[in-house]
Amino acid sequence: MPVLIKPEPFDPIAMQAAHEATLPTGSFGATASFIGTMRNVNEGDDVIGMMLEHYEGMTEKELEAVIHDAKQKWPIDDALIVHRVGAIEPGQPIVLTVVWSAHRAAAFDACRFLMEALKSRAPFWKKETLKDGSHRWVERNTPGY
Amino acid sequence: MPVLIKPEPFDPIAMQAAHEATLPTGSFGATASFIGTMRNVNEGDDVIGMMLEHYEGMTEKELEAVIHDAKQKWPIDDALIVHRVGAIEPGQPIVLTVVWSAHRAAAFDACRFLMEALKSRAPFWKKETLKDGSHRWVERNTPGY
Amino acid sequence: MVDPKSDMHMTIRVKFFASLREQIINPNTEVDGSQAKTIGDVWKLATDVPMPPHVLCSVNLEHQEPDAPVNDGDEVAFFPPITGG
Amino acid sequence: MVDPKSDMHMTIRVKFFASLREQIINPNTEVDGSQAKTIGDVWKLATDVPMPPHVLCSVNLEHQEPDAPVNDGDEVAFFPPITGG
Repeated sequence: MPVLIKPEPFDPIAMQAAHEATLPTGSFGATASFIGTMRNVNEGDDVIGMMLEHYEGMTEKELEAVIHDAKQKWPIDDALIVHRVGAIEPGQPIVLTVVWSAHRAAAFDACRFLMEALKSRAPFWKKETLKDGSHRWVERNTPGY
Repeated sequence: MPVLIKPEPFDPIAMQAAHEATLPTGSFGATASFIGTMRNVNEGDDVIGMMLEHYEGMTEKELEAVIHDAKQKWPIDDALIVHRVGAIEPGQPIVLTVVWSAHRAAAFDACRFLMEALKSRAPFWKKETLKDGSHRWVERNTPGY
Repeated sequence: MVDPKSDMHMTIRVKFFASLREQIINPNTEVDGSQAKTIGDVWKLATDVPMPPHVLCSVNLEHQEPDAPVNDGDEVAFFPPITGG
Repeated sequence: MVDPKSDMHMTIRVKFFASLREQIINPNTEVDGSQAKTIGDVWKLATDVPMPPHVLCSVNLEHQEPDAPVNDGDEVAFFPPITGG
């Protein structure tokens, strides 16, 4: 159940496929995945770039704890979290969460749980660069439910 | 917002990537996807194959209606449904639903809605082949919530 | 079976799917539209058995209840609970 | 700042992240562990300003409340609400 922090752009779909290839064929029936991608607009303003900061060590630990908690709550076969850090451009993926399970209810619930728990617990911070060259810290996340 | 019925095996991840490539960069922030895969066990029995029947014409119409309804309920940028029919082997994908949206709540909700609505409305029927060579129709779906 | 010389516009096409297709032996795949007011009437004209519980129905590719009206030229289908996805 | 000749085991390392790192000018990145019983004490030893509302804290990579105890050798971090994902 890997957790990966990526300082360079990553292809979430390729990573999902590569991890899935390590699982036994026919063992899981449901795969729920979520990809967060950087938009070129936030709160009505044009955004041209973003710096994503994290707390090395604690971030990985929290992401692993999030997966651990999901495993306690749902019968899941495997899970994957990938999160980008560093300088990000609009259109680039920021985060990937994937859950493989026998049935869809657990896959959907656990995948969404990973995202919400990650957003409330894992220390990441976004600083946006606007079109006029100014910078601002993102102060809160949008609601997840 | 395409709906595709596939009589041959398909690669859900490649189809998600290919459709995403047609969307404007930076326009969406959230992609939720679900893949249903044929398992090699169902209700405690070893399953070695499945025949998936559909009602040509009505199935496509219902899938399009499901996407239409999702668009009425959530602000979504695009959606994709792919569903396999015909002779299927364990490990092969059966269904893919993907929703692209600005924010994650709409993407998660709409993606799950597509699956639940599809399972209650779109005419598909599964007939399993068990390890001993016998056949049985699947009589009901597992609960989705 | 319908007389092949009858006006085709006076028939209702009938389809059965999945386990129902296997269970209903030699149904009529066309019935006389002038004798059927509802989907339930179509079932009676097409088969020799009572409609089982939980059978789903459609008219012209739309889900309908068994008491829904039918018209000449319609396509009526009967099928078991659906199990896709 | 801590006397560099002091025993390293008697210090608590202090980190600030994101907007807090930009706002807190020249904080102490090590404080004397013998003078700090809680995270709140560490803040007071490390900065000249009151702790803003909504600041989050951790000790040794675990989320903690400001009244949580600290010990020599701990790593204490302060950061604004997190905005990943």
